[in-house]
Amino acid sequence: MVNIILLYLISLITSIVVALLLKVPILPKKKPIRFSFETSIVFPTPILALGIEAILRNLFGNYIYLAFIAGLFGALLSKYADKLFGEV
Amino acid sequence: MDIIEGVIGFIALLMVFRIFLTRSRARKLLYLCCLSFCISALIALYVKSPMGGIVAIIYFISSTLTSNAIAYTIEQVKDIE
Amino acid sequence: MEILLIVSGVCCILGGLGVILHTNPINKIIMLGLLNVGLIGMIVSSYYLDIAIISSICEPISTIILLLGYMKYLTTLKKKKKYGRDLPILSK
Amino acid sequence: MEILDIIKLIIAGIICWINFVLIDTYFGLPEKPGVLGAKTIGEKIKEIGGNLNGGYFMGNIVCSPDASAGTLLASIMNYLMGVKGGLIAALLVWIGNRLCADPGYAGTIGALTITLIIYLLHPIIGAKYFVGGMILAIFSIQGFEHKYASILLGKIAKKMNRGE
Repeated sequence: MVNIILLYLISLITSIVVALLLKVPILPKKKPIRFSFETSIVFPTPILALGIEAILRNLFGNYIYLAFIAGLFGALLSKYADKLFGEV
Repeated sequence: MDIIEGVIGFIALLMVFRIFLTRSRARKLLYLCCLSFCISALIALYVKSPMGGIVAIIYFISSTLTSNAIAYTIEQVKDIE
Repeated sequence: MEILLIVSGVCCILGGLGVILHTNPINKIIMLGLLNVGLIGMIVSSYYLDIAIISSICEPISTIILLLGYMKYLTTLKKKKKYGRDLPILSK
Repeated sequence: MEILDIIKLIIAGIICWINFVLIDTYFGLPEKPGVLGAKTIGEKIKEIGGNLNGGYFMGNIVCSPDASAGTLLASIMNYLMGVKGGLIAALLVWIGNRLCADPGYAGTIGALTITLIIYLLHPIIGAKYFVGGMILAIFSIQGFEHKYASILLGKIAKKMNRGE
Protein backbone atom coordinates (compact mmCIF):
# COMPACT_ATOMS: atom_id res chain seq x y z
CA MET A 1 0.00 0.00 0.00
CA VAL A 2 2.79 2.42 0.94
CA ASN A 3 4.78 1.29 -2.07
CA ILE A 4 2.02 2.27 -4.52
CA ILE A 5 1.57 5.72 -3.00
CA LEU A 6 5.34 6.23 -3.22
CA LEU A 7 5.29 5.41 -6.95
CA TYR A 8 2.50 7.93 -7.58
CA LEU A 9 4.38 10.63 -5.64
CA ILE A 10 7.60 10.01 -7.61
CA SER A 11 5.84 10.38 -10.97
CA LEU A 12 4.00 13.53 -9.83
CA ILE A 13 7.15 15.29 -8.54
CA THR A 14 9.14 14.29 -11.64
CA SER A 15 6.48 15.69 -13.96
CA ILE A 16 6.38 19.04 -12.11
CA VAL A 17 10.18 19.40 -12.13
CA VAL A 18 10.50 18.58 -15.84
CA ALA A 19 7.65 20.97 -16.65
CA LEU A 20 9.44 23.74 -14.75
CA LEU A 21 12.61 23.05 -16.75
CA LEU A 22 10.64 23.24 -20.02
CA LYS A 23 9.18 26.67 -19.04
CA VAL A 24 5.50 25.75 -18.94
CA PRO A 25 3.59 28.62 -17.22
CA ILE A 26 2.17 28.04 -13.74
CA LEU A 27 -1.30 29.50 -14.47
CA PRO A 28 -2.83 30.38 -17.87
CA LYS A 29 -2.48 34.01 -18.84
CA LYS A 30 -5.96 34.68 -20.25
CA LYS A 31 -8.18 35.73 -17.42
CA PRO A 32 -11.35 33.58 -17.45
CA ILE A 33 -9.42 30.40 -16.75
CA ARG A 34 -12.28 28.04 -17.54
CA PHE A 35 -12.33 28.99 -21.25
CA SER A 36 -8.58 29.16 -21.99
CA PHE A 37 -6.88 26.46 -24.07
CA GLU A 38 -3.35 27.06 -22.73
CA THR A 39 -1.79 24.16 -20.79
CA SER A 40 -0.19 24.92 -17.45
CA ILE A 41 1.47 23.19 -14.50
CA VAL A 42 -1.64 23.19 -12.30
CA PHE A 43 -4.24 21.62 -14.55
CA PRO A 44 -3.23 19.01 -17.10
CA THR A 45 0.33 18.01 -16.11
CA PRO A 46 -0.26 15.98 -12.87
CA ILE A 47 -3.33 14.21 -14.33
CA LEU A 48 -1.44 13.10 -17.44
CA ALA A 49 1.48 11.84 -15.34
CA LEU A 50 -0.81 9.83 -13.02
CA GLY A 51 -2.71 8.31 -15.95
CA ILE A 52 0.42 7.22 -17.82
CA GLU A 53 1.85 5.79 -14.60
CA ALA A 54 -1.33 3.75 -14.03
CA ILE A 55 -1.15 2.33 -17.58
CA LEU A 56 2.54 1.38 -17.27
CA ARG A 57 2.02 -0.18 -13.83
CA ASN A 58 -0.86 -2.27 -15.10
CA LEU A 59 1.16 -3.51 -18.07
CA PHE A 60 4.67 -4.16 -16.70
CA GLY A 61 4.61 -4.21 -12.88
CA ASN A 62 5.70 -2.15 -9.88
CA TYR A 63 9.10 -0.78 -10.83
CA ILE A 64 10.55 2.50 -9.69
CA TYR A 65 12.16 3.57 -12.97
CA LEU A 66 8.84 3.31 -14.78
CA ALA A 67 7.59 6.12 -12.53
CA PHE A 68 10.36 8.45 -13.80
CA ILE A 69 9.54 7.59 -17.42
CA ALA A 70 5.83 8.28 -16.75
CA GLY A 71 6.59 11.71 -15.30
CA LEU A 72 8.86 12.57 -18.24
CA PHE A 73 6.24 11.60 -20.84
CA GLY A 74 3.52 13.47 -18.95
CA ALA A 75 5.48 16.72 -19.00
CA LEU A 76 6.40 16.34 -22.68
CA LEU A 77 2.78 15.65 -23.67
CA SER A 78 1.62 18.67 -21.70
CA LYS A 79 4.24 20.91 -23.32
CA TYR A 80 3.57 19.95 -26.94
CA ALA A 81 -0.23 19.47 -26.75
CA ASP A 82 -0.87 22.46 -29.02
CA LYS A 83 1.30 21.08 -31.81
CA LEU A 84 -0.25 17.62 -31.45
CA PHE A 85 -3.95 18.50 -31.47
CA GLY A 86 -3.89 21.74 -33.45
CA GLU A 87 -4.34 25.34 -32.41
CA VAL A 88 -7.80 26.76 -31.88
CA MET B 1 -31.65 -11.73 -14.76
CA ASP B 2 -29.79 -8.82 -13.27
CA ILE B 3 -31.89 -5.81 -12.42
CA ILE B 4 -29.38 -3.15 -13.56
CA GLU B 5 -29.11 -4.63 -17.07
CA GLY B 6 -32.89 -4.80 -17.24
CA VAL B 7 -33.32 -1.12 -16.46
CA ILE B 8 -30.62 -0.07 -18.96
CA GLY B 9 -32.07 -2.27 -21.69
CA PHE B 10 -35.58 -0.87 -21.19
CA ILE B 11 -34.29 2.71 -21.47
CA ALA B 12 -32.31 1.81 -24.63
CA LEU B 13 -35.38 0.29 -26.35
CA LEU B 14 -37.46 3.37 -25.46
CA MET B 15 -34.77 5.64 -26.96
CA VAL B 16 -34.67 3.64 -30.24
CA PHE B 17 -38.40 4.03 -30.79
CA ARG B 18 -38.28 7.73 -29.96
CA ILE B 19 -35.46 8.27 -32.50
CA PHE B 20 -37.53 6.56 -35.18
CA LEU B 21 -40.71 8.54 -34.49
CA THR B 22 -39.47 12.11 -33.84
CA ARG B 23 -39.66 14.47 -36.82
CA SER B 24 -37.19 17.21 -35.82
CA ARG B 25 -33.54 16.86 -36.85
CA ALA B 26 -31.97 18.51 -33.80
CA ARG B 27 -33.97 16.52 -31.26
CA LYS B 28 -32.93 13.23 -32.85
CA LEU B 29 -29.33 14.02 -31.88
CA LEU B 30 -30.29 14.38 -28.20
CA TYR B 31 -31.94 10.95 -28.19
CA LEU B 32 -28.94 9.45 -30.06
CA CYS B 33 -26.61 10.76 -27.34
CA CYS B 34 -28.68 9.05 -24.64
CA LEU B 35 -28.69 5.79 -26.66
CA SER B 36 -24.90 5.78 -26.96
CA PHE B 37 -24.60 6.19 -23.16
CA CYS B 38 -26.80 3.10 -22.75
CA ILE B 39 -24.87 0.95 -25.27
CA SER B 40 -21.53 1.93 -23.72
CA ALA B 41 -22.73 0.81 -20.27
CA LEU B 42 -24.15 -2.45 -21.68
CA ILE B 43 -20.82 -3.31 -23.35
CA ALA B 44 -18.94 -2.85 -20.10
CA LEU B 45 -21.44 -4.94 -18.14
CA TYR B 46 -21.42 -7.72 -20.76
CA VAL B 47 -17.63 -8.12 -21.18
CA LYS B 48 -16.26 -8.33 -17.64
CA SER B 49 -12.58 -7.60 -18.33
CA PRO B 50 -10.39 -4.46 -18.78
CA MET B 51 -10.47 -4.85 -22.57
CA GLY B 52 -14.23 -4.25 -22.42
CA GLY B 53 -13.59 -0.93 -20.68
CA ILE B 54 -11.20 0.15 -23.44
CA VAL B 55 -13.81 -0.75 -26.10
CA ALA B 56 -16.46 1.25 -24.22
CA ILE B 57 -14.27 4.37 -23.98
CA ILE B 58 -13.21 4.32 -27.65
CA TYR B 59 -16.77 3.68 -28.81
CA PHE B 60 -18.17 6.55 -26.75
CA ILE B 61 -15.61 9.13 -27.87
CA SER B 62 -15.97 8.29 -31.56
CA SER B 63 -19.75 8.40 -31.26
CA THR B 64 -19.41 11.92 -29.87
CA LEU B 65 -17.29 12.91 -32.89
CA THR B 66 -20.09 11.75 -35.19
CA SER B 67 -22.69 13.86 -33.37
CA ASN B 68 -20.39 16.89 -33.47
CA ALA B 69 -19.96 16.63 -37.24
CA ILE B 70 -23.70 16.22 -37.91
CA ALA B 71 -24.66 19.18 -35.71
CA TYR B 72 -22.05 21.38 -37.44
CA THR B 73 -23.48 20.46 -40.85
CA ILE B 74 -27.05 21.28 -39.77
CA GLU B 75 -25.92 24.80 -38.86
CA GLN B 76 -24.17 25.31 -42.22
CA VAL B 77 -27.11 23.97 -44.23
CA LYS B 78 -29.37 26.46 -42.44
CA ASP B 79 -27.03 29.26 -43.57
CA ILE B 80 -27.07 28.20 -47.22
CA GLU B 81 -30.86 27.90 -47.50
CA MET C 1 -31.77 -13.90 -22.30
CA GLU C 2 -29.02 -11.57 -23.53
CA ILE C 3 -30.04 -7.93 -23.42
CA LEU C 4 -27.20 -6.52 -25.55
CA LEU C 5 -28.11 -8.81 -28.47
CA ILE C 6 -31.81 -7.86 -28.32
CA VAL C 7 -31.13 -4.12 -28.19
CA SER C 8 -28.62 -4.18 -31.06
CA GLY C 9 -30.95 -6.31 -33.18
CA VAL C 10 -33.78 -3.80 -32.77
CA CYS C 11 -31.31 -0.99 -33.63
CA CYS C 12 -30.30 -2.72 -36.88
CA ILE C 13 -33.87 -3.42 -38.02
CA LEU C 14 -35.24 0.05 -37.28
CA GLY C 15 -32.13 1.76 -38.68
CA GLY C 16 -32.44 -0.12 -41.96
CA LEU C 17 -36.12 0.75 -42.24
CA GLY C 18 -35.41 4.39 -41.42
CA VAL C 19 -32.78 4.77 -44.15
CA ILE C 20 -35.41 3.75 -46.68
CA LEU C 21 -38.39 5.64 -45.29
CA HIS C 22 -36.98 9.10 -44.46
CA THR C 23 -36.65 11.65 -47.27
CA ASN C 24 -34.31 14.37 -45.92
CA PRO C 25 -30.59 13.51 -46.53
CA ILE C 26 -29.44 14.46 -43.02
CA ASN C 27 -32.14 12.25 -41.53
CA LYS C 28 -30.82 9.41 -43.67
CA ILE C 29 -27.29 9.97 -42.30
CA ILE C 30 -28.57 9.96 -38.68
CA MET C 31 -30.36 6.69 -39.35
CA LEU C 32 -27.12 5.27 -40.81
CA GLY C 33 -25.47 6.18 -37.51
CA LEU C 34 -28.20 4.24 -35.69
CA LEU C 35 -27.46 1.21 -37.89
CA ASN C 36 -23.75 1.49 -37.02
CA VAL C 37 -24.63 1.43 -33.30
CA GLY C 38 -26.44 -1.86 -33.73
CA LEU C 39 -23.62 -3.32 -35.83
CA ILE C 40 -20.96 -2.61 -33.19
CA GLY C 41 -23.22 -4.06 -30.50
CA MET C 42 -23.62 -7.27 -32.48
CA ILE C 43 -19.84 -7.58 -32.99
CA VAL C 44 -19.18 -7.13 -29.25
CA SER C 45 -21.93 -9.62 -28.41
CA SER C 46 -19.82 -12.45 -29.90
CA TYR C 47 -16.54 -11.27 -28.28
CA TYR C 48 -14.63 -9.99 -31.36
CA LEU C 49 -13.23 -7.05 -29.41
CA ASP C 50 -10.40 -5.99 -31.75
CA ILE C 51 -12.73 -5.75 -34.75
CA ALA C 52 -15.09 -3.68 -32.59
CA ILE C 53 -12.30 -1.16 -31.86
CA ILE C 54 -11.36 -0.84 -35.55
CA SER C 55 -14.94 -0.42 -36.75
CA SER C 56 -15.77 2.15 -34.07
CA ILE C 57 -12.71 4.19 -35.10
CA CYS C 58 -13.70 4.05 -38.78
CA GLU C 59 -17.31 5.13 -38.16
CA PRO C 60 -16.85 8.95 -37.80
CA ILE C 61 -14.45 9.03 -40.78
CA SER C 62 -17.07 7.58 -43.13
CA THR C 63 -19.76 9.89 -41.72
CA ILE C 64 -17.55 12.95 -42.27
CA ILE C 65 -16.87 11.91 -45.89
CA LEU C 66 -20.63 11.54 -46.53
CA LEU C 67 -21.32 14.97 -44.99
CA LEU C 68 -18.58 16.62 -47.09
CA GLY C 69 -20.12 15.15 -50.22
CA TYR C 70 -23.55 16.50 -49.27
CA MET C 71 -22.19 20.00 -48.63
CA LYS C 72 -20.35 19.99 -51.98
CA TYR C 73 -23.58 18.92 -53.72
CA LEU C 74 -25.55 21.78 -52.14
CA THR C 75 -23.02 24.48 -53.04
CA THR C 76 -22.73 23.22 -56.61
CA LEU C 77 -26.51 23.29 -56.93
CA LYS C 78 -26.61 26.88 -55.69
CA LYS C 79 -23.73 28.12 -57.83
CA LYS C 80 -24.77 26.55 -61.10
CA LYS C 81 -27.98 28.55 -61.41
CA LYS C 82 -26.19 31.87 -60.87
CA TYR C 83 -23.34 30.87 -63.16
CA GLY C 84 -25.63 30.13 -66.10
CA ARG C 85 -27.27 33.51 -65.77
CA ASP C 86 -23.93 35.35 -65.77
CA LEU C 87 -22.68 34.01 -69.12
CA PRO C 88 -25.30 34.82 -71.75
CA ILE C 89 -22.88 34.86 -74.70
CA LEU C 90 -21.71 31.30 -74.41
CA SER C 91 -25.17 29.90 -73.91
CA LYS C 92 -26.52 30.96 -77.27
CA MET D 1 -33.39 -8.34 -1.74
CA GLU D 2 -34.94 -6.76 -4.83
CA ILE D 3 -36.14 -3.77 -2.83
CA LEU D 4 -32.64 -3.15 -1.44
CA ASP D 5 -31.14 -3.19 -4.94
CA ILE D 6 -33.64 -0.63 -6.21
CA ILE D 7 -32.99 1.69 -3.26
CA LYS D 8 -29.21 1.51 -3.85
CA LEU D 9 -29.72 2.25 -7.57
CA ILE D 10 -31.83 5.33 -6.89
CA ILE D 11 -29.37 6.71 -4.29
CA ALA D 12 -26.46 6.25 -6.74
CA GLY D 13 -28.47 8.04 -9.43
CA ILE D 14 -29.09 11.05 -7.21
CA ILE D 15 -25.37 11.26 -6.33
CA CYS D 16 -24.36 11.13 -10.01
CA TRP D 17 -26.97 13.77 -10.97
CA ILE D 18 -25.73 16.24 -8.36
CA ASN D 19 -22.09 15.58 -9.29
CA PHE D 20 -22.25 16.20 -13.01
CA VAL D 21 -24.79 19.04 -13.01
CA LEU D 22 -22.84 21.04 -10.43
CA ILE D 23 -19.46 20.58 -12.15
CA ASP D 24 -20.82 21.33 -15.61
CA THR D 25 -22.59 24.45 -14.42
CA TYR D 26 -19.53 25.71 -12.54
CA PHE D 27 -17.28 25.41 -15.59
CA GLY D 28 -19.60 27.52 -17.71
CA LEU D 29 -21.46 25.19 -20.04
CA PRO D 30 -24.77 27.16 -19.98
CA GLU D 31 -22.98 30.44 -20.53
CA LYS D 32 -22.12 30.20 -24.23
CA PRO D 33 -22.07 27.52 -26.94
CA GLY D 34 -18.54 26.17 -27.08
CA VAL D 35 -18.75 24.74 -30.61
CA LEU D 36 -20.96 25.78 -33.50
CA GLY D 37 -23.23 22.73 -33.33
CA ALA D 38 -24.40 23.51 -29.80
CA LYS D 39 -25.91 26.81 -30.96
CA THR D 40 -28.47 25.25 -33.30
CA ILE D 41 -29.62 22.77 -30.64
CA GLY D 42 -30.08 25.60 -28.12
CA GLU D 43 -32.17 27.62 -30.56
CA LYS D 44 -34.28 24.54 -31.36
CA ILE D 45 -34.94 24.00 -27.64
CA LYS D 46 -36.01 27.63 -27.36
CA GLU D 47 -38.45 27.21 -30.25
CA ILE D 48 -40.44 24.53 -28.44
CA GLY D 49 -40.84 26.66 -25.33
CA GLY D 50 -37.77 25.95 -23.22
CA ASN D 51 -34.98 28.07 -21.79
CA LEU D 52 -32.01 29.21 -23.91
CA ASN D 53 -29.29 28.57 -21.32
CA GLY D 54 -30.61 25.09 -20.61
CA GLY D 55 -30.58 24.47 -24.35
CA TYR D 56 -26.92 25.45 -24.55
CA PHE D 57 -26.20 23.03 -21.69
CA MET D 58 -27.85 20.12 -23.51
CA GLY D 59 -26.16 20.99 -26.79
CA ASN D 60 -22.73 21.10 -25.19
CA ILE D 61 -23.26 17.62 -23.69
CA VAL D 62 -24.09 16.24 -27.16
CA CYS D 63 -21.19 17.87 -28.98
CA SER D 64 -18.25 17.09 -26.68
CA PRO D 65 -17.58 14.64 -23.80
CA ASP D 66 -18.05 16.70 -20.63
CA ALA D 67 -18.49 15.80 -16.97
CA SER D 68 -21.34 13.44 -17.81
CA ALA D 69 -19.06 11.31 -19.98
CA GLY D 70 -16.33 11.54 -17.37
CA THR D 71 -18.68 10.25 -14.68
CA LEU D 72 -19.89 7.29 -16.77
CA LEU D 73 -16.46 6.20 -18.04
CA ALA D 74 -14.73 6.56 -14.66
CA SER D 75 -17.40 4.47 -12.93
CA ILE D 76 -17.09 1.80 -15.65
CA MET D 77 -13.32 1.60 -15.21
CA ASN D 78 -13.70 1.57 -11.42
CA TYR D 79 -16.06 -1.40 -11.72
CA LEU D 80 -13.57 -3.28 -13.92
CA MET D 81 -10.11 -2.37 -12.60
CA GLY D 82 -10.24 -0.58 -9.26
CA VAL D 83 -8.90 2.89 -8.43
CA LYS D 84 -6.20 2.95 -11.14
CA GLY D 85 -8.94 2.60 -13.76
CA GLY D 86 -10.29 6.01 -12.79
CA LEU D 87 -6.94 7.65 -13.54
CA ILE D 88 -6.73 5.95 -16.97
CA ALA D 89 -10.27 7.13 -17.73
CA ALA D 90 -9.32 10.72 -16.85
CA LEU D 91 -6.37 10.59 -19.30
CA LEU D 92 -8.46 9.20 -22.17
CA VAL D 93 -11.29 11.69 -21.57
CA TRP D 94 -8.78 14.56 -21.80
CA ILE D 95 -7.56 13.31 -25.18
CA GLY D 96 -11.15 12.97 -26.40
CA ASN D 97 -11.96 16.47 -25.22
CA ARG D 98 -9.04 17.94 -27.14
CA LEU D 99 -10.15 16.14 -30.30
CA CYS D 100 -13.55 17.83 -30.07
CA ALA D 101 -12.07 21.37 -29.62
CA ASP D 102 -12.88 21.81 -25.95
CA PRO D 103 -10.52 22.94 -23.12
CA GLY D 104 -11.19 19.80 -21.11
CA TYR D 105 -11.51 21.12 -17.57
CA ALA D 106 -14.96 19.69 -16.88
CA GLY D 107 -14.42 16.11 -18.04
CA THR D 108 -11.25 15.30 -16.13
CA ILE D 109 -12.38 16.93 -12.90
CA GLY D 110 -15.69 15.05 -13.07
CA ALA D 111 -13.83 11.76 -13.53
CA LEU D 112 -11.51 12.40 -10.57
CA THR D 113 -14.43 13.44 -8.34
CA ILE D 114 -16.49 10.31 -9.01
CA THR D 115 -13.38 8.18 -8.39
CA LEU D 116 -13.02 9.73 -4.94
CA ILE D 117 -16.73 9.25 -4.16
CA ILE D 118 -16.67 5.57 -5.20
CA TYR D 119 -13.53 4.94 -3.15
CA LEU D 120 -15.17 6.43 -0.06
CA LEU D 121 -18.51 4.63 -0.50
CA HIS D 122 -17.47 1.21 -1.80
CA PRO D 123 -18.23 -0.86 1.33
CA ILE D 124 -21.89 0.27 1.16
CA ILE D 125 -22.73 0.85 -2.53
CA GLY D 126 -20.70 -1.02 -5.14
CA ALA D 127 -19.32 0.57 -8.30
CA LYS D 128 -21.82 -1.42 -10.39
CA TYR D 129 -24.75 0.64 -9.10
CA PHE D 130 -23.13 3.90 -10.19
CA VAL D 131 -23.10 2.71 -13.83
CA GLY D 132 -26.86 2.20 -13.71
CA GLY D 133 -27.39 5.39 -11.75
CA MET D 134 -25.60 7.47 -14.38
CA ILE D 135 -27.95 6.09 -17.06
CA LEU D 136 -30.96 7.11 -14.96
CA ALA D 137 -29.48 10.60 -14.49
CA ILE D 138 -28.79 11.17 -18.20
CA PHE D 139 -32.26 9.81 -19.06
CA SER D 140 -33.93 12.41 -16.87
CA ILE D 141 -32.20 15.22 -18.79
CA GLN D 142 -31.77 14.15 -22.42
CA GLY D 143 -34.50 11.62 -22.95
CA PHE D 144 -37.62 12.25 -20.91
CA GLU D 145 -39.02 15.72 -21.59
CA HIS D 146 -36.89 18.44 -23.11
CA LYS D 147 -38.98 21.48 -22.23
CA TYR D 148 -39.20 21.12 -18.45
CA ALA D 149 -35.63 19.81 -18.14
CA SER D 150 -34.25 22.91 -19.85
CA ILE D 151 -36.32 25.20 -17.59
CA LEU D 152 -34.92 23.42 -14.50
CA LEU D 153 -31.33 23.70 -15.79
CA GLY D 154 -31.85 27.39 -16.53
CA LYS D 155 -32.95 28.03 -12.95
CA ILE D 156 -29.88 26.26 -11.56
CA ALA D 157 -27.60 28.24 -13.89
CA LYS D 158 -29.19 31.51 -12.80
CA LYS D 159 -28.75 30.64 -9.13
CA MET D 160 -25.07 29.78 -9.57
CA ASN D 161 -24.42 33.09 -11.39
CA ARG D 162 -23.64 31.52 -14.78
CA GLY D 163 -25.91 32.74 -17.52
CA GLU D 164 -28.41 35.58 -17.43
